[in-house]
Amino acid sequence: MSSGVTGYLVLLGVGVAGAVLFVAAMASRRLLAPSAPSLAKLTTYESGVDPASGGWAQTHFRYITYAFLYVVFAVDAVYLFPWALVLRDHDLGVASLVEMAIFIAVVLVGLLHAARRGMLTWSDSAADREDQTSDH
Amino acid sequence: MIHAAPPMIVVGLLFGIGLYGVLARRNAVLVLIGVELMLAAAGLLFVTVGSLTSDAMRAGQVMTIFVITIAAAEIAVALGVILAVFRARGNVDMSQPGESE
Amino acid sequence: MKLTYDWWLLAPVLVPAVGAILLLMVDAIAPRLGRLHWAFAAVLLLIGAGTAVPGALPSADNPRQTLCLPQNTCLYAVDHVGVGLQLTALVSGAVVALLALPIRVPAERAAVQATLVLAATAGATGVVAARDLGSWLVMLELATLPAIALVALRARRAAVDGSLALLTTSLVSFAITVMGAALWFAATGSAFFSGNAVLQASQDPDSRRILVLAVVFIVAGLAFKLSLVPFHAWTPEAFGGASVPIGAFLAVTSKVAALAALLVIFRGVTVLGTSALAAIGVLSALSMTLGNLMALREKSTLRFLAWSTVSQAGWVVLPLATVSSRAVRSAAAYLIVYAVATLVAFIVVTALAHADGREHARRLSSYGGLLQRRPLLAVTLALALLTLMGLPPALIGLVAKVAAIGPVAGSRLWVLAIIAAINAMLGVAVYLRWLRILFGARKDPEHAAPLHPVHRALVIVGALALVVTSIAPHSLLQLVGR
Amino acid sequence: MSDFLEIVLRSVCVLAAFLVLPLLVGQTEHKVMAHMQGRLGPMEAGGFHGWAQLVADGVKFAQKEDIVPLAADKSVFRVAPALGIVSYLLALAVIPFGPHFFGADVPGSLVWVLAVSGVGTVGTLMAGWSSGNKYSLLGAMRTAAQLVSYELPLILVSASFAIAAGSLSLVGIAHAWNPWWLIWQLPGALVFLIAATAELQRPPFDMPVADSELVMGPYTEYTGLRFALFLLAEYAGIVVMSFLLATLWLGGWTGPFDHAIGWLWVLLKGFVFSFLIIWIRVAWPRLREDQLQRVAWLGLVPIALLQLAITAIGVVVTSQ
Amino acid sequence: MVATLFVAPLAPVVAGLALVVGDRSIRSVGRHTAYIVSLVATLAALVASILIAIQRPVLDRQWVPEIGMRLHLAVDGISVPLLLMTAAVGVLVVLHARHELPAGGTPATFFGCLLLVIGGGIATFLVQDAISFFLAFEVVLVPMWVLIGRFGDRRAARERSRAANTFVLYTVLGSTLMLVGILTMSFAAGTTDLAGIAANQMSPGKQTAVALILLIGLGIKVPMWPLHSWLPRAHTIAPTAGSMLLAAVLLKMGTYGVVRLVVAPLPAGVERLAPYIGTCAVIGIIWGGLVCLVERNLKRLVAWSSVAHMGFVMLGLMSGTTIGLQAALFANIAHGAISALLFAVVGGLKHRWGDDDLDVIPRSLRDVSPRLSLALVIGFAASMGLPGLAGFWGEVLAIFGAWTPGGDRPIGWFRVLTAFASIGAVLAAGYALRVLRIVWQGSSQGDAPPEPEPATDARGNEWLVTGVLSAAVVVLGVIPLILLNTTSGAVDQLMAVIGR
Repeated sequence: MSSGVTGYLVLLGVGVAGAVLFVAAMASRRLLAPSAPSLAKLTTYESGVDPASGGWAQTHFRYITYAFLYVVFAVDAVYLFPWALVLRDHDLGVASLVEMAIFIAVVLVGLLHAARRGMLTWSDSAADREDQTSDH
Repeated sequence: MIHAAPPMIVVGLLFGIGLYGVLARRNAVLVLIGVELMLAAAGLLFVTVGSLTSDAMRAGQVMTIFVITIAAAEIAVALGVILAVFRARGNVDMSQPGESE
Repeated sequence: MKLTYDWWLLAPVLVPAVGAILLLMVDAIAPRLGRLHWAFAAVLLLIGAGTAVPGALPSADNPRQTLCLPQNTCLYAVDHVGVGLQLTALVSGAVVALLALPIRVPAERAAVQATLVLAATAGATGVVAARDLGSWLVMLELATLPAIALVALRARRAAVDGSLALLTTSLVSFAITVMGAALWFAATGSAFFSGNAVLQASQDPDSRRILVLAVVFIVAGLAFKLSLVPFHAWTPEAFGGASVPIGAFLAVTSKVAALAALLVIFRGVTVLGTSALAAIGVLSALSMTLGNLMALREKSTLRFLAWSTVSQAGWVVLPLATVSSRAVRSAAAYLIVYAVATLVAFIVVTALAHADGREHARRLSSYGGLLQRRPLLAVTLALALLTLMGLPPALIGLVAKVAAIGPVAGSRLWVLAIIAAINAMLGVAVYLRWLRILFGARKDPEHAAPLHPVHRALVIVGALALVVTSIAPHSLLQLVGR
Repeated sequence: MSDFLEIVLRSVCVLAAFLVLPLLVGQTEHKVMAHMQGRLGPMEAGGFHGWAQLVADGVKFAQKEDIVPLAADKSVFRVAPALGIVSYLLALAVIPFGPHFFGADVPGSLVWVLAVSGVGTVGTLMAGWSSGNKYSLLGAMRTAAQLVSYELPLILVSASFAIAAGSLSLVGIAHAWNPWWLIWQLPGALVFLIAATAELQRPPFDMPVADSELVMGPYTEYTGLRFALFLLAEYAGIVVMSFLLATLWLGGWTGPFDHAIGWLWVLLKGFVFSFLIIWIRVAWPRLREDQLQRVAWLGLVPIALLQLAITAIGVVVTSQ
Repeated sequence: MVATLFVAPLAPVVAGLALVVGDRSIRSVGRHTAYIVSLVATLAALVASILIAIQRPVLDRQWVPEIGMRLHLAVDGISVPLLLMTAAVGVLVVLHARHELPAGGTPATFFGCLLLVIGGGIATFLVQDAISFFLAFEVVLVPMWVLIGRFGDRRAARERSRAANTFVLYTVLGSTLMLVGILTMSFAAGTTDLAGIAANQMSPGKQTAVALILLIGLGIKVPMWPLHSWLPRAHTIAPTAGSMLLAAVLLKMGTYGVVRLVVAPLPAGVERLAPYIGTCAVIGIIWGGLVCLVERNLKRLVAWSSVAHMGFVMLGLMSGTTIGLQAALFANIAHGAISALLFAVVGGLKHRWGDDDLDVIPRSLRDVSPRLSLALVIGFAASMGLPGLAGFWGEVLAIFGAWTPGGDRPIGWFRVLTAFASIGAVLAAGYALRVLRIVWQGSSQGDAPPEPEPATDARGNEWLVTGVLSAAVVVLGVIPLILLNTTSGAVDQLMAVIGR
């Protein structure tokens, strides 16, 4: 278990095992489960009424701003993990702390601004508000 | 240590696929995905070279993180623009020329 | 691993960057300030320019470096050319902010736009001084992404189209650039643009091949941003769609960033010899020619300016087809002159658009008889166009052309030189079109308001700038050192 | 050869653990909920307090007909369940039950766990999208929103633990643990617990599968064994998250006689958290979607960042 | 007396700018004021030029170091005559413009543009720095463009703008090519000073390349066949004053440029290209002559004749002999005077009869307006190269010089060329006589009686202008030595440099 690669190989093996599990389960189902498809069964379930207009109906997607925020923040989290390792270093510790503080602060300003501008309130009005630009 | 060849091959594949996506697809989102693939290729190349060369500053790895970050920023802007385009046009097809005021 | 810090040297980058954050905070605290933010932005940018001035003095040592590592490789270095570019970027950013000041926009948008302008300008000033791959890439992108958002933020249909074009091209270009950077790193094994690493790499044939590939990638990627043919497609779309001040921003500040990025690479690869740079010559020739030809048949002002930008970009990179420190200076000099002239042209267009309505300012034909209607605007615009033509009385433009052709003629690239000469003629033809209209038959808009004071002031300043620089070209050109 | 054998053995052991532990949790949930609500819960199956209830359920599921709706995106629909289980299986593989007692040792196993456990949610997303059903689509959308909102605090506090330990591997973190963490990292632990619950779409954060309005959300169209696999994945998720928290906050195997019974401690601590997650489900009503986002962005994220600051400062102060 | 160096070019330029700009922005300037201002400016320039010619002051200092541009003003035997002629013609042009002011814009703009052109011309002949030479070269473009485009023939609006644009585009192309050449040479020589460039000798191959580029560039300006096509168009459309300037100043810039930038610094290149350029020159001579034989439009006829004359000049320059060079310089000046005169007269006629077609000129011009007809006779006689008039010496000496070309130029070919050139001279006689006959005895078909005109004959300024120019033509013809002596010294120097 010394070489660094074996760990990953084990993970590979585990993955395979998972796949095997899934396949085995499906096989067992194929053996045990009956199969008598009928149109009634195969139609989309909408609480009993007949399905209206295909399944991928245009639903207004309110979460886009959250998606943005996530992209911004989660990627900034990328820096936290390397930071974890250098923080104890004597000549980098304090400096890196300050830098990270600045970094997080900047991101927070962004969050603050977004919150202040109502991006986090549960409405899409912020997204497509009527704009009265004088046009040029 | 891991041998250099396999990652390089992956780099080539990723970049090629990404480039293909950029050139072949007209849907902005798919182009974006293609771009991300190219960026991933670049990042992988960085980290591979970084792990091969003994650099005191770990430049390769750091660069990879930078690339990831910038890519994320790009996605944020790109999604915003694409959303706006979709609102304005109802599709995100780039092949149709925009009427320019 | 300790870094040295020279805050004064970093100020041109830090002031706008910190300013952007401040603006956001101010807006979050006092959300109703609206257009006042533009004023803040302009002031901040001018302050930044002020901090850059000391480096422009001939006495300042060259280059000035900071963020130096123990084994004195520095991450941040500005020479005279760099200072010149930084000043151009900052001042142009400030002008854009002032241009946008009188334009009515929703309160929350003004703040965001101002922030974006600040951020992009910070990126432009930063990429000038970046001396390692990391900061180079980050700064380059910092200069680019906000521009896309700025175009998109107008939220008109055309703006959105333009921003989509701009977005996709710049994303692709960035991906290519990053790949180039990665190859560069693979070839040189160092993240610095230091000449000696490149030198070592260029010894070994394999890594040399990789290096050339890297340079090609990077040049291609930057060609997108410089809107050189055949990577120019986004330019007319974006210009036509964006609001006029943002158009100015794209035409000037972004170009400064792109050229600065190119110059940073260029310094490194001079050891590779002209083989890698032949590409630049080709791009330059193509851009000049196509840009002029398209501009000859363009009816919309903004798109006209876009095509002119394309052809001028060709002129800017023309000297870089040759390997010499002179080439760098010439390119920078031409860029600065182009920046001033284009900025003035945009000022006039913006002022007109604000007074007579965008629709009116957008048609070239509607500039008819501007000389009678608004002599000030007409004369200023004429000066700007003459500068872009490179004809007296706009001496500065002429000098710029001389500077641009100089290295090419010096290293006897006859073909390129002659193409440039032909394009000088085409360019004159292009701008004469507009000039003739100015003096031509009068054409009034349906409703005409007086110029906004800020715009009037800017126009006057711009005219003065052109006149002064034409009388004493030295005053402007010494920015790039000698 | 011996390497290969070792790899196979470890994989099998992990698989076994993966099949056993979730069932235990599930059974516990049945009984605990029942008793909390003044019921008995399953009593028949297997005789003693219905211990074999879930096994019976499994068998039953296996016998049910498997329906793939006509409207569905068939291939995606079929594969979706696999993602959940595989991801949590991979996550479980690196959780240490002792200094040398774990499935696979990889450097930076914490990052690994965070990475793969996120994939499980994608499985749900695929399920909802591919079903071609409005409920499922809505559920998938909510899943996505929930993922993006709660992944963040989870990562942040995990980072905080990593910083506190100065290591990215779970083993290293467990080694670096000391009792002060109980207070020092308390906010982080709470954030982690809540975020994890939300990640798993457990009540009160089960807006995506809100059965009263969305029937079963992404799983509406699923029947039989595929549905069972989703359930399995959910409980496996509980297990992974609980044991992860146990390792991060309670120092995993550390405890009296840990050289002998370290694994027992891990199990114990893990099940404590599992119990908590179950308890939360019983105790709180479901949150509305907007409340969900509010909690995440205006509650958890700031707390997590605060925790980060505390941790970092603490580390710097102590290490100087 | 360095001040004169500034006064000569700046007086017209500043005054011109003041007129153009001030007219719009401050208050509209009346016709009379504009006239007085320009007259004063041009007179000042003339006086300054004369002083310069006498005292030969020198000024040399840094200007724009970025592109190595120096402010080096001085004159020598080659530039003095041109300088004087430009200044003098400037005065005459202003006088003439007073008499005949074309419509199309405010008088201030017209005079302003005239002054700018004159100033640019004077500057061109003053500067001793290659790049500032190019710069002065460009100064005249925009004002000339305005002169042709706005004040040109009122009858043909479209033709006007076409002529103006053709002029500008051709010239810009030419001057940019010239710039390329200049930069190449100055890069090789490390200095932009004309003398320095001339001192530095490049390898013959490079010399040929640079010389080719320069000759093409300058050939457009001269104009040299086949790059001449802009000239007739521009001349036909341009107002009289504009035509005079065009012929007397702008074309001279071209030939002067050839002397300074090609003949002096690139002897080897010139030697290699001489046969071809000479051929082009001779073709130009013949071509111009033939066209003149059939051309009925007087202005265009004069324009074509100047194409022919410039052919002689180029031939002389290419001969590479002292005589030829002298001849070229002489012919240069002579052509300046002659064509200025002709344009003045023809412009006058056109002004009177609204058209300059030979047919509309009524029977026997001499009866209608003896003075004009006299001037016309002198002009055409000179341009046909009648001995005793200015045209003669230039052509004869040019042919003479080309008969025994210097260096190792192919003698045989040059003799052929000279033969054809003399045929061209004969052609010139032909068309000149044709015109004169018509003027003398009226047009062949136009038998309409002369309608009474209030002021048909030249009076006042017009008479003054034509008189002075005719006198100049005669004087140059009778005692050519005054000119030849001034140039000889400089030419000998030049030949000495080339000879080595």
